Amino acid sequence: MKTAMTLLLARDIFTIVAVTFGAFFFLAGTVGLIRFPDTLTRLHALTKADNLGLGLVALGLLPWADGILALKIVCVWVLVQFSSSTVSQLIARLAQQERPQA
Amino acid sequence: MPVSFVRRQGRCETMDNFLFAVAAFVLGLLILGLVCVLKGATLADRMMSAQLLGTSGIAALLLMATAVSEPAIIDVALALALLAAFASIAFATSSGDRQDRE
Amino acid sequence: MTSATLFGLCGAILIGLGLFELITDPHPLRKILGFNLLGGGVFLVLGVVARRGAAAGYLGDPVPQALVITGIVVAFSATALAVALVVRLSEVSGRVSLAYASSEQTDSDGAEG
Amino acid sequence: MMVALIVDVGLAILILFVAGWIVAVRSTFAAVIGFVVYGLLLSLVWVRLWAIDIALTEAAIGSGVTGALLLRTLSRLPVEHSERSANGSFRFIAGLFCAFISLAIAMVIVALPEPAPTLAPEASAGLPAVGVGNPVTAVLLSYRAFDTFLEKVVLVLALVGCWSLAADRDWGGTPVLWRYSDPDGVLKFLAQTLPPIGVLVAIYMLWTGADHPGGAFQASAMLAAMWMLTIVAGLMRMPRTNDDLLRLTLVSGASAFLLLGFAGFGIVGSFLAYPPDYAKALIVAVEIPMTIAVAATLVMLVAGPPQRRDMS
Repeated sequence: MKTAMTLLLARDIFTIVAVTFGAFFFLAGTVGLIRFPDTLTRLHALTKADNLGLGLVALGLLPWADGILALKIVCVWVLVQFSSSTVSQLIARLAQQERPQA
Repeated sequence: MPVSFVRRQGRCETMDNFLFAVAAFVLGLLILGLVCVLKGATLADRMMSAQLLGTSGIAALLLMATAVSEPAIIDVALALALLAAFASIAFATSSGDRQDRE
Repeated sequence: MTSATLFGLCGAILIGLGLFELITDPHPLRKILGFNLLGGGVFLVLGVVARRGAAAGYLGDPVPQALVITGIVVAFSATALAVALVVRLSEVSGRVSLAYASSEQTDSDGAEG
Repeated sequence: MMVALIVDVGLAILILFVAGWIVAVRSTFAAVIGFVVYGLLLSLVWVRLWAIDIALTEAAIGSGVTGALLLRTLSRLPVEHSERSANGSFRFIAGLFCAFISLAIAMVIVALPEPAPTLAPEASAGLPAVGVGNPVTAVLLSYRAFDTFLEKVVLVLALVGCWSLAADRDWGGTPVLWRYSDPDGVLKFLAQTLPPIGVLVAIYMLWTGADHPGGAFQASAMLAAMWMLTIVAGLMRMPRTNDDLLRLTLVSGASAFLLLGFAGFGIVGSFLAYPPDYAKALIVAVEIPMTIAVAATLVMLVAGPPQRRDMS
């Protein structure tokens, strides 16, 4: 009984810690997007929010999901990884094109 | 095939409230990100903010899905992950087309 | 105040904003955006009616919900046709504005910000 | 729950903020970005209103496909800022008028009848006869199947209208989405990775739509987005508009529906009536060609009228 309680508590703490850290990375990404001096460093900040922010939030939610649903949550994160890395490349190229004009 | 519901057992309302609060926090950051879209000096900046908005929206959906125990919301997040990627790519590639013409 | 009422009021304001854009902006593409803004507001109001009609174990009345889905698809069709008309208009007339001819000088030489 | 209400208030503020931005901003490109964000926020609102089916539709069509349509259009129009009509008093009167409309609708919303009228029990009571578990799907494909059929016709008619705007020399030619030179093949990589997943998700949505939120439109918007991705990346060619297979696909959705409708006369005795034992099977059977047809229609609507008549 006691171990079961401890396990439940550990799960709650795991979720709270992971989700809080995830939210922190979203904050960091947003602040970076506002404060960083040029486009490429801002892009760097953005990818942190995409990778770690969403990743940690998804990780923290996993204990509450059963089998297939947990898999779906992981899928959402992996999909965002795929697309965000590609889009970041496209944005970086666009930034390079824009720079000489600016 | 049994549909996998988010597990209710052993969860108190405090956890739901916490997840909602984090969702509210991420949405609050969205406002900051939006200001970035509005103030964005270059096309690349605007696209980065839009990308961040997509990721934040997905994170908020995952959080809310768990908080209200509705697995179908994860499907919305999944669809959004794919379509937000498509929208970002459409931005990046079509604006390149636009610049080439000028 | 319940969430449903809150989003209903939000929809009401969206309808006003969309209508304003539709009336005042001479750029046809912006008029189309205004039309879609307005449409979003109307759907939201309908969605609030659906949410309030929660009964029989459902959290919303499925009939207005289905109406909104059909509405979104039809609004998209109308938007696509309108947009095609705008492009054709600019191909034929060389300008993209429905403003009166007096404000014609500000055409096509502005740079994108 | 208090915290949930904070989320809702935040969402409402955000959405009004974005809408105000779309109206106020001068650059049309920025307004289009704003509109895509507006679609994203609306789908969050739909989730909060427990209308998950609509949230999926809004995410798919409202944000994704409409965004692509507007961007394609922008790449075709001369760059131009929105010039406000100089007439200040006209704008003032228009603003007053719109505020009045908003106020009137807001008053109606506050005074909506209590208890709210609902058709949910009726929709629920009919479900066993239809055989599907998702009441929205039941409304769309059984109770109001005629509307859904007409909606397919509207989609095809919009496309006919769109094509008829082509110049005579371009008739039957190929529409153009937009061109992108992809020097590193980054886009190609994504266009090879995402579509298989997207097609899988589309099939899943179509299948799960019978009993859970999801359905045919959402699936077709997903297919359409994936198809456009491969076309922009240059992995697939846009079909010519006089291609027989394309034209057959475009009308197959409405035709399948019509066929089913007339079959209803013969079997059950009225238009679009399903025999009770096979209702679910028939609904899924008609949804499959419909999904493919709508996906093709969406892609062609985004691509617009044919632009060039290439020799091949």
